[in-house]
Amino acid sequence: AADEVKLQLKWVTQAQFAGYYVAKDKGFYSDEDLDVTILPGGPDIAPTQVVAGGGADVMIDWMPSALAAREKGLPLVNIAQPYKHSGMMLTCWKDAGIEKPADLVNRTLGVWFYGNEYPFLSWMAHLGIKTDGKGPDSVEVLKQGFNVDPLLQRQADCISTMTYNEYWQVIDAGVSPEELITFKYEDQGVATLEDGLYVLEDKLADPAFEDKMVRFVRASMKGWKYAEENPDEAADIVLENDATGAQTEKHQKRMMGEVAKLTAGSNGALDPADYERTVKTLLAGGSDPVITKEPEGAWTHAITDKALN
Amino acid sequence: MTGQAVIEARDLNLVFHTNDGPVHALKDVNLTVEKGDFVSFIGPSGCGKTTFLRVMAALEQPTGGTITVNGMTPDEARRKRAYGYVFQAAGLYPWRTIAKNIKLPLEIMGYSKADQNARVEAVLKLVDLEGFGGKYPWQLSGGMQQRASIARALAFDADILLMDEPFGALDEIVRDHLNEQLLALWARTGKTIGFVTHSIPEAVYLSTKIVVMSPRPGRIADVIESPLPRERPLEIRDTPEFIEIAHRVREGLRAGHSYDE
Amino acid sequence: MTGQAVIEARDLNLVFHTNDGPVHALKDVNLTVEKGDFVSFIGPSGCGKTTFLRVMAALEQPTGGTITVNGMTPDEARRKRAYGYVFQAAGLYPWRTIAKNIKLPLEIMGYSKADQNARVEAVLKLVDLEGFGGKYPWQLSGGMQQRASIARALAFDADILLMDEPFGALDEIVRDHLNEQLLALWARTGKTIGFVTHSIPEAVYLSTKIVVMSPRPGRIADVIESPLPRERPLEIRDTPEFIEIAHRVREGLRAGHSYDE
Amino acid sequence: MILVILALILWAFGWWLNVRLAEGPNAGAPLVRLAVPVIFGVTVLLVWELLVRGLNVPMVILPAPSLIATRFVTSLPVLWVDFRQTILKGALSGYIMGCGAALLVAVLIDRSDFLRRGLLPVGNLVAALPIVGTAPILVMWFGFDWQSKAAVVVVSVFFPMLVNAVAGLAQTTAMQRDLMRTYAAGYWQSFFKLRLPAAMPFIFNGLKVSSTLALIGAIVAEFFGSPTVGMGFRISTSVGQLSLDMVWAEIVVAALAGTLFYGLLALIEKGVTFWHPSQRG
Amino acid sequence: MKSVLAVLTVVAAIVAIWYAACAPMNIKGVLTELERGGAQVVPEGAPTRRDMSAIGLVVANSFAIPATWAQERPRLPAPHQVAVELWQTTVMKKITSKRSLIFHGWVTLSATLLGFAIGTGLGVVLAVGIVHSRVMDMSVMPWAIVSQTIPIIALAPMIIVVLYSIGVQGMLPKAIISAYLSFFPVVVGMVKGLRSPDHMQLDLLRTYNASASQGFWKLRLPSSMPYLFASLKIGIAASLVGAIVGELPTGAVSGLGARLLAGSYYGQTVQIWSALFAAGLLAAILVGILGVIERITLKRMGMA
Ligand SMILES: Nc1ncnc2c1ncn2[C@@H]1O[C@H](COP(=O)(O)OP(=O)(O)OP(=O)(O)O)[C@@H](O)[C@H]1O
Ligand SMILES: Nc1ncnc2c1ncn2[C@@H]1O[C@H](COP(=O)(O)OP(=O)(O)OP(=O)(O)O)[C@@H](O)[C@H]1O
Ligand SMILES: [Mg+2]
Ligand SMILES: [Mg+2]
Repeated sequence: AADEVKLQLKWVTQAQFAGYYVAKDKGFYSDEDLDVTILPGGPDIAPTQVVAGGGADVMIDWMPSALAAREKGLPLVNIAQPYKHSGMMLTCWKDAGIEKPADLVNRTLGVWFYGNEYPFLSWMAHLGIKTDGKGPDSVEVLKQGFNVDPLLQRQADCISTMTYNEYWQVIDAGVSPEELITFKYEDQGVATLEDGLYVLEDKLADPAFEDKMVRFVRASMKGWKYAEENPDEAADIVLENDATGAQTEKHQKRMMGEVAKLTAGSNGALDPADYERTVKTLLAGGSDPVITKEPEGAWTHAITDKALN
Repeated sequence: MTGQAVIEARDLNLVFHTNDGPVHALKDVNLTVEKGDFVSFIGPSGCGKTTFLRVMAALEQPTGGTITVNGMTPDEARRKRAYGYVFQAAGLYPWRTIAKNIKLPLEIMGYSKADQNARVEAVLKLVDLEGFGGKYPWQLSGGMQQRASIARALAFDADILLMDEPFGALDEIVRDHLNEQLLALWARTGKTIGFVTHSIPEAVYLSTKIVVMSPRPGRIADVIESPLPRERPLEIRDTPEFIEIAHRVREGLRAGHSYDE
Repeated sequence: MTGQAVIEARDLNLVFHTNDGPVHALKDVNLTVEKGDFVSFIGPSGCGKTTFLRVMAALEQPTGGTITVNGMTPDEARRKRAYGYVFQAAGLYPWRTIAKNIKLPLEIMGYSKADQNARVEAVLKLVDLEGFGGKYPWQLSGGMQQRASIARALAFDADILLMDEPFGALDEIVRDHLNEQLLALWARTGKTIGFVTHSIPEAVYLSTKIVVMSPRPGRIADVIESPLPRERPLEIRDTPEFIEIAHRVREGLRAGHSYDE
Repeated sequence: MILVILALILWAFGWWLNVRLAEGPNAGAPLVRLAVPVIFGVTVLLVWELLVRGLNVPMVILPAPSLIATRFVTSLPVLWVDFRQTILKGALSGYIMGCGAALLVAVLIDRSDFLRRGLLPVGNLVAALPIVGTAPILVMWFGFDWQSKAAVVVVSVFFPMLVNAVAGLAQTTAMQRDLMRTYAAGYWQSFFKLRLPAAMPFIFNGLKVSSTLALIGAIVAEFFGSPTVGMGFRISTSVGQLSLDMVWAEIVVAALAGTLFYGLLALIEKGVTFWHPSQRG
Repeated sequence: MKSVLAVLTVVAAIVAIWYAACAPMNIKGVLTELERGGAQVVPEGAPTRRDMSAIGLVVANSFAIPATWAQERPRLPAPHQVAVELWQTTVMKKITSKRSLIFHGWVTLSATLLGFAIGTGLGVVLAVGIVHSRVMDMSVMPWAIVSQTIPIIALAPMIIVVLYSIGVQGMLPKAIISAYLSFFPVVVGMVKGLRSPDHMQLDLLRTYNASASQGFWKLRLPSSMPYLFASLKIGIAASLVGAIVGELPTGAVSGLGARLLAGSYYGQTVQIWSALFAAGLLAAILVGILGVIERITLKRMGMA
C-alpha cells in the first residue's frame, strides 16, 4: 500500500499552497507511492503543536515560528523551502502622508502576531522607532485580525498584507493602487523565510521516514513547478479542494499568479544565505526576541539533495 | 345598620374548566350584603366558599350573572382599595420578616413610616404575636403564621374585610379571644365583613347574617338573619336563641352532606 | 391495651437557634405512650406541638433528653417505616394528581400495582373524595387538599399514625364523619395515634390520653387519661363524663393563656 | 511508569481524605469547607505534574504546573497589565452593561405580553450568535481597544441573563399575586415588593452564568484584533511562540479572577436569597 | 396567532432600525467610493472625514443614502443584502454543495447535538452527584466553576491536538468543546432545581424512609424540571457556540464556523452576517423545540 503522509498547512486552503494540491490532484504523490492527506490550518492552529502532538508528519510554517519552537525544545528541521521570496509587506494610505519608513512614527499600524510580528519588530528596531503607543519617535501597534478592514475603516494607517492575498483584498474593496503605498519587508532587508517544510528531527533519523520525505519533497516541487506554469489550472484545483466554499475564482487566480513570483526562484532547497538573513533579523528584533541565540541544526539539505538529484 | 347594599350578587355562576371536564363552582347565587353586615359563609369543603369570596374581591371572573360592590364592579372596588383579604393559607412572603410582611400593604398604600410602625405594633398585639415581628415566616408555627396574615389584613383601613377560614389553625382559647377582638373591631369601625368558617358556633356568634352553602354545584341553601344583638358577650352562646340558630345552621349543613345520620 | 410502651420521652428539650436568639420550643417533656393509645396534643398556637410530633418522627433532633420509639431511636423506627404522618399543611406534590399523590408512599414501599389501585380507591372513599383522583392539587379546595393528604397517610400500614391538625380546614359535619371513621380505623387496626388538634371536643371524643401543653417554652401542663370506653358513639359527647373531661382540658388550656377571663 | 502509578495512588489518597473530611463531624466548619476543594485542586495539580513527567508529554503540548507557576511568578507585571485591560476594562464594563440591559428588557417583557411573545424568540436568536462571528464585526465597529471587547461581552451575557430574569419574574405563586391584587398595588409596587424578590434566585443564576461568559467573551474577542496588551492578545501570541507556560499563566489569571468574582456573587446571593429553600440548607 | 403578530411587529421594528442604522454606519465608505468615482461629496478627502460624525455626514450627503444599502463590503449590510445572500446559499444551492449554508449548518448541527447530549448528560450526572454527595459538592463544584473561566478558544486547539494525537478526529473533538460549554449551565440550574423542594416535601419522604434514589425520582427530579428547562435552553445555545468555536482549529473546512471565518478573512461582511443569521436561526429553532418539549412535559406534569 501507499505510504501515508499527513501535511499540516499553516492557513486555510488557498493558492498559497497550490503546489501541494496540484501534486495530489495530478497524481504526483501517488506516482511516488504516497498517500498524502492535506490538513488545512486556521487562525488558531499552531502547526508546530500539531506536529508535536503527532497529528501530522510534516508541516508548512514560517521560519520564525519554527525557530522559536526549536528553542522551546521542539526540534523542528527545515527540509525544503519552496518559497524563495517573502510576500509580506506593510500597506499604507498615501493620503495619510506616508512616503518613507520614517513617516511611520506617530501612526497606528496593524501587525499580525502569532509569530509573524518579529520581522516587523526587527524593522522598527532597525529604524529606531519604539512600539509603545503614538509619539514623536514611536508607533501604536494593533494586533490585526485576519482581514483588511482596519485599513479600509481607517482604524489603522497601515496594515500587514501579503503580496498575493490581503493587498488584493484592499484593491478589490475599490481602492486604487495609487492611493496606497507599500513597504515590502524584503526591500527593507528584514524579510524572513516563509512557507517552508518542517519535520521533527528525531523522526528524520528513521531511514524509512527520510525516504518518504524525499519522495514527498520531490513530488511537491513537481507540483509547484506545474502550478507556476499552469496558474489557472492550479487555481481551479485549489478551488476544488476548498471545503468552505468561500473562495472566489478571481481571487485565487490572481493569488496563484503572485505566489508563482515568490516560488519562482526556488528549486526546493533552502538557500543558507536566506537562512542567515532570517536569523539575523530575528536576533535583532525588539525587546522580547523570539530567539535568543543562534540556532543549530535547524535545517538540512539531506532531503532536497536526494530528492532533486 | 343603614340598609345600604354593599355587595349585590344576582344569578352569579362560575364554571372552572379543568383537564377532565368543567366544574360548576357557583350556581345561581343571589345575595345582598348591607353596609356593616357581618356575613359568615359556611358549607361543606369544596362547595365554593373560597370561590365566592374571590369573586367578591375580583380575583375570579364570574362566568354568568352580575355582582356589584358599593355600586361598582368588584374590580373598580379593588382599585379603590376597598378590600382586606385573609387567605385560607397564610401566604406570607418568605423574604420578609413578620413585621415587614404586615407593613407590606401599608407601604403600598403609602402610610407614613411612623404610622406603619405604630400599626404593626398594634396588630401584632391584637393577634398575640408581640416579640415575633423580627422572625421569618418559616420560623413560626402554622397557627402563628395564620395570625400574622390576619394581622396583615387588619393593619390598614379597608371597608370590606374578607376572611377565608382565618381561625382554622387556632386553638379554642385563642379563637375565642380573636373572635371577641374581631367583634370589637367590627363594632368600632363599622366594616363590612365576609367570613368563611367551618365552625357553627363561631358563625352564629359572629354574624349578622349566615349563608349556608350546599356542595357541587355550589348554591346558597339558606340565608339566616341573626336576631342576636350586636353587643355579644361570650356567654350569649348559652342562650336559647343562639342554640336555636345553631340548630338551623346544622340542619342546613347536614342536608348538603351525603352521610345519612 | 397491652401496656407496652411505644413512645417514651424523658426530659426532652429542643432549642431552635434563630437570627434573633434561641427559641426554647420543648422544655423537659416527659411522656409515655402505650401501644394502641390514641394521644391528643392540645395547646396554644406556637407551644411546640408540631415540634414534638416532628421529634417523634425523627424529623427534628432533640437538643437534650432521650426519646425511644418501640425501644429504638425514632430514626431507627423511621427506617422501619413505622410512621404515617399528616402534616399541618397538605403538602401535596403539585405535579401529581390526587390519586398519584396517594400512591406515592405505596410506590416507595413497593406495594403491587393492583394493591395500590385498590388502596387508593378505598382511602379516597374514606375521605369522601371519590371522583377527584384525576385532579391536580391546585384544582381542589383547601379542605379537599387536606383530606387528600390524610388519605395519603392512611393508604399504607404504619404502626404509628402522627396527625398534625388534620381536620383543621374541615367543616363540622365532615369532621364528625372523619372522626368516626378514624375511630373505626383505630379500633380495627390497633394503630398507635398521635393527634394534634385545637378542638377540645374533638380531643376528648377521640383520645385515650390528652396531653395539654403550655406555651413558650413548650411544656406539658397536664396529661389526662380518658375514662371513656373505647366504643364511642357521637352521642357520648352529651354525657357528664365527657363534659367533665372537656372542662378539665379547657382549664388546663386557659392556664397557659394570658387573657384574663 | 513509577510516576504514573504514583499519580494514581495520590489521586486515591486525595479523594479518600476528602471523603473523610466531608463526611466527618466537622464538615460544616469554614476551614473544612475551604480545605476540601483545595485538597481536590492540589491533588489534580500533583497528578497533572506527575503524569506530564511520567508520560514525557512535550512542553509545547501541556506544560507541567511547576513550569506554569514559575512563569506566573516571573511575569506578574505583564499579567497585571493584561488583567487590567481585559478584565477590568473589557469584561467588567460589558458585564454591567449587558446584565443591566437584560434586566431592563426583562422588565419590559414582563410588563407586556406582546413584547414577551415578540422579543423572546428574537432574543433566542441573538443568544446563539457565536462570538467568533460577532467579535470581528464588533471590532470593526468599536475599534481595537476594550470598547469592542465590552460590546462582545454585552452580546454574550445578554441572553442568559434575560432568560433567567424573565423566568424569575414569573416565579410568584398565585396567592402571592392575588394578595397584591387585593391591595390594588401598582405595577412597580408589586414589582419591587413581590416579583423582584421572588425572582432573585433566578437572577443570581443568570448573573453567575454570565460572569464566566463575560470573562471568556472578553478574552476571546481579543483574538480578533486588539492593542498589544490583554489576556487574549497574550494567549494568542504566546501560542504562536509556543510559550505554553505563558498561555497557562494567563489561564490561571482568568481562572482566579473568574472564581473570585463568582465567589463574590455567591456570597451576595446568600445574603439576598437567604429565604429560598436552596439556601436554607 | 397573537405570537406571530407580535414577532412580526418586533422584527419589522428591528428591520426599520437596521435600515436606518446602515446610513451612518456605511456612509464613510460610501462617500470614499463615490469620491473615487468622481462624485462631489462634502467635505472632500477621506482623511478629513475620518474624525467627523457619521450622522453629520449623512445629513450633508443625503443623496448617498441609497448607496449605503448596496455596498459590496459594508460595515453593516442592509437586511435585504443578508436576505439575498441567505436565499442564494440555501434555497438556490444543492444541499450537498459546499457553498450551501444548509450543508454547513448540518455539519455544525450534528456536532452541536452530540455535544449537547454529552454536555447535558455530564451536567445532570454532576448535579446529581453534587446534590447527593457532600464530597462532590464541596470538591467538584468550585472547580466546575473554575473550568468555565478558562477561555475555551485558548484550549480548543490544544484539546484538538491532544485528541488528534490519540487518533480521535472528525465530529467528536468539536462535540467535546461544545459539551464543555454546555455542561455548566446545566449543572448550575440542575443543582438549584434539585435543591428546590421545600422542607415539608422532603420531610414527607423521610417519614416514608424513602431511599435517596426514590427521593430523586419522585421528588427532586420533578421539582427540578422548570430549572432544568431554563438551563437546557441556555445550554443548547452554548453548545452551538461551542461547536462553531470547535470548527476553527479543526482546520475550519466545513460548518458555520468555517463560513464565518472565511467570510471574516476575506472581509465578506454579507457572508459573515448570513452565516451569523443561519447560526442564530438554528439556535432559535433548537430553543423553540426545547420550549415545546418543556410545555408538553410540564403540562403532563400538571405544572403548566
Ligand atoms: N383553579 C381551579 N380550577 C379548577 N377547579 C377549581 C379551581 N379552584 C377551585 N376549584 C373547584 O371549585 C370547587 C369549589 O372550590 P372552593 O375552593 O371555592 O371550595 P371551598 O368552599 O372554599 O372549600 P374548602 O372549605 O375546602 O376551602 C371545588 O370543587 C374545587 O375543586
Ligand atoms: N425551624 C424553626 N426555626 C426557628 N424556630 C422555630 C422553627 N420551627 C418552629 N419554631 C418555633 O418553635 C415554637 C414551636 O413551634 P411549633 O411549630 O411546634 O408550634 P405548634 O404548637 O405546632 O403551633 P401551631 O398550633 O400554631 O401549629 C414556635 O415558637 C416557633 O416559632
Ligand atoms: Mg376554601
Ligand atoms: Mg403546628
